[in-house]
Amino acid sequence: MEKQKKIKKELYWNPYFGGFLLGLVLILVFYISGRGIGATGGLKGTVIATVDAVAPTHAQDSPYYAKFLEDEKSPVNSWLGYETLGVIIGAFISGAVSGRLKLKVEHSPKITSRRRLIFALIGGVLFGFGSQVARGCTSGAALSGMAVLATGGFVTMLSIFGTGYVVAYFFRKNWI
Amino acid sequence: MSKNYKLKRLSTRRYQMLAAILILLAAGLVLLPDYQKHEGIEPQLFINKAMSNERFISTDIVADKIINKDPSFVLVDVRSEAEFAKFSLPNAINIPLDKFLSEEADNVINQEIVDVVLFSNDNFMANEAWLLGNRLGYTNLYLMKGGLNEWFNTIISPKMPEETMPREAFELYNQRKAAGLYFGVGSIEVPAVKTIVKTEPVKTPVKAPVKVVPEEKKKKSAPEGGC
Amino acid sequence: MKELEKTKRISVSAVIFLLVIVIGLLTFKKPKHVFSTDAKSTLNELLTADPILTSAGLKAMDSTAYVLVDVRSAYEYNKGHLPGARNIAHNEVLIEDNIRFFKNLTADNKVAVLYGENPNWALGTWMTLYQLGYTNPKILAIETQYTDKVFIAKDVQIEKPDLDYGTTLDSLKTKKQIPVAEPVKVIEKKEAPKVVVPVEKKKKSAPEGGC
Amino acid sequence: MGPLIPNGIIPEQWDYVIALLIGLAFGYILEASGFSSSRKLVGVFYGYDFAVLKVFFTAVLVSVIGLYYMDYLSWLDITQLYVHPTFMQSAIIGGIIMGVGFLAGGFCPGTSLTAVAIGKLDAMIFTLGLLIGIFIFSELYSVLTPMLSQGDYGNITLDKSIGIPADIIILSIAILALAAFYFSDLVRAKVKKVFY
Repeated sequence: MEKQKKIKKELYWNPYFGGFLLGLVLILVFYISGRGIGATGGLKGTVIATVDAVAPTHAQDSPYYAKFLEDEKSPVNSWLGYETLGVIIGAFISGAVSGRLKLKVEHSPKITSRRRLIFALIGGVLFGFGSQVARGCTSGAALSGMAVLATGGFVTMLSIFGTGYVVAYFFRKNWI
Repeated sequence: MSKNYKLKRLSTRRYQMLAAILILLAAGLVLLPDYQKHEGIEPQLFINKAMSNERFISTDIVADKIINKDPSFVLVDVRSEAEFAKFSLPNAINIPLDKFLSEEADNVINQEIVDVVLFSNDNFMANEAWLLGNRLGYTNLYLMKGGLNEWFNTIISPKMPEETMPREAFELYNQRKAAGLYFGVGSIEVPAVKTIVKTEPVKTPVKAPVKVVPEEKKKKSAPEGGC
Repeated sequence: MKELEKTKRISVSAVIFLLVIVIGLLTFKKPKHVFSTDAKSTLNELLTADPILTSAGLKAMDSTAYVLVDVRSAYEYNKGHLPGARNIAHNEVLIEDNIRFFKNLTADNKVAVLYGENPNWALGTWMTLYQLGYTNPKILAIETQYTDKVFIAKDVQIEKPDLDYGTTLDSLKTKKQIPVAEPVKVIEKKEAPKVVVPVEKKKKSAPEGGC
Repeated sequence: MGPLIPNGIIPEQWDYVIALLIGLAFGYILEASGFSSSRKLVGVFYGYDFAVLKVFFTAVLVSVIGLYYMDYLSWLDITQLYVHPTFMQSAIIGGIIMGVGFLAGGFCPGTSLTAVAIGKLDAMIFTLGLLIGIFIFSELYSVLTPMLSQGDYGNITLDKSIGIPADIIILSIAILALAAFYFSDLVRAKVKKVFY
């Protein structure tokens, strides 16, 4: 009995329940702030702040950084910056509650940790680049966009998942 | 084994119910009778606002604010550009009535930082602009009472009070005289007038007000978002 | 790792979600009066089709083609009003009878000629009516007053500058080259100095609470 | 009435507090739904786990239905909400790049942050990659600008761009999503189980 309880604690939520709550959070954020959620925005702020700290002249010259550095405020000190911080804290709480806090590299038994990490880096670079090209990631463009029926959200979502299914074959060794 | 099977049946039934709820809600949106929505405030509120006297600011107060360089307000001339070029109040900006609801004008009118005082020759055009703005729910619009006609009657060439009038009338008159002096039509000494005429460019009003920077605008519209 | 297969929580929350929406719909009342015309097209109407009707224009109209509407309060109306005018106070426009009245006027293609203390007040009513979708009201360009127990209605010109401001200001400035004895300390001396009024002004005092 | 902060019902100073709380809820839900595991996320492409599909579409449906009901009940003015701008070319190209990145890295930005929070090393590397990707983009910005600004449709919504009323679009999304849920369960039953 004791063991059963422990297993239950470690279980993930029913996906429909998770989706339902996520939908409520989206409604709430639109109702209160009139905008969607995002994840790359906070990271972009971090990049810009770092570039500004390391090479201020370069940051001022580049039209892209200058666009965000116009305000007096630090780019990290933004709505999305705080939201990103919240995401990390929230996930940590959830992980702590369910006992999932553990330093590890998760990978298929068929590949090494090293390979997993290299592919994670490549994937990260691609995803970061792509999210800027599309002006939003899965949460910012696809999820929040679709919640208000934005055409761009649907296009981005279809594009991400369509490509995913096309290239899934080539990456099968990494995952199955 | 059979218990497990039962559980599975139950859970399938539950999912069917949930799917039904979802479809029901989505179909509800389609089936709900449409009703027209409108921008801005409700008719009853609009009627109440159109009745109130709170929109008026007297020419004396406007003159006082201009002289003291009060940063909390901006004068908006809603007359045509030609009329504006001929004469306007110092530091007034020109938003002709036909451009009153345009994008550029929105920066000035639809904000919550400074009061916007509208004026035209009399009150009619400015009132049209005021009513339209209030219809859209803009909160800090005001009218200069009597418009430029009243401005000339009171500030530029105030009427001398009669001797029998109370002391206050004379004080007001003096105040108006002093204000008129500021606006370049002073009266006591010639040299003083000359210098004031030189320094106070009434004829060529500053088109861009120093006080309102559109960038400062507290945007009411949807915020920037995205990832 | 497995996920929870049980559906209790999602069922409960889905039912709550459904209930909230159903209760919301049940308690929802449609707004009774809705502005059917948006601000932009109202502005367009103001600019293109002048809503102003002068009293000369009114005389030229067939007397069956319009109905005079007094938008002042019933109290003011009872003291005096234009002959044949019907009283619909500005704040009573949304009353059912009045809405029906305007609807019928629109159906009969008659013009509701609004007047009040001055055109500014009539404009408020005009705006309300026009935005509610009644496209036929006009504003009569008159000022009404009740002085010495007499109801007076006089024509006004709207948005007409009293003076040519630019030139007036110039002439004022030049005229002041001639030193005028203009005592500032009027109160002390109690003199009655002459004021130089360069142009004879049409007397047009703004009525209290008026424009 | 709503949205509350743009309409000044809640003072703007609260915006950041709200952001933190929303982020907290967002992170908690993502983690609790299992999005901190890359193998669970990628399962949707190999048919052994459809949690992503289910969570994603349930969230979209609940929020879109909720928002439109709130708009109908005048609790919220849907025209005031921020609509993600549509740039057709950049959305498609960016989506393709992200799709490849998703399969290679196994995360998307939001989920990688939740995984970082519970100590997944691969997620940390992925997030580092994200930062590098954004940095590369920023450096190449002036070169990419002409391509990015093509196909600008503005902040357009689907009902306007294809000319079907929003409620019918929502109903069809709901039916499509339910069908997808049903078939995903069928597929999952057929595909070889993967334990992770």
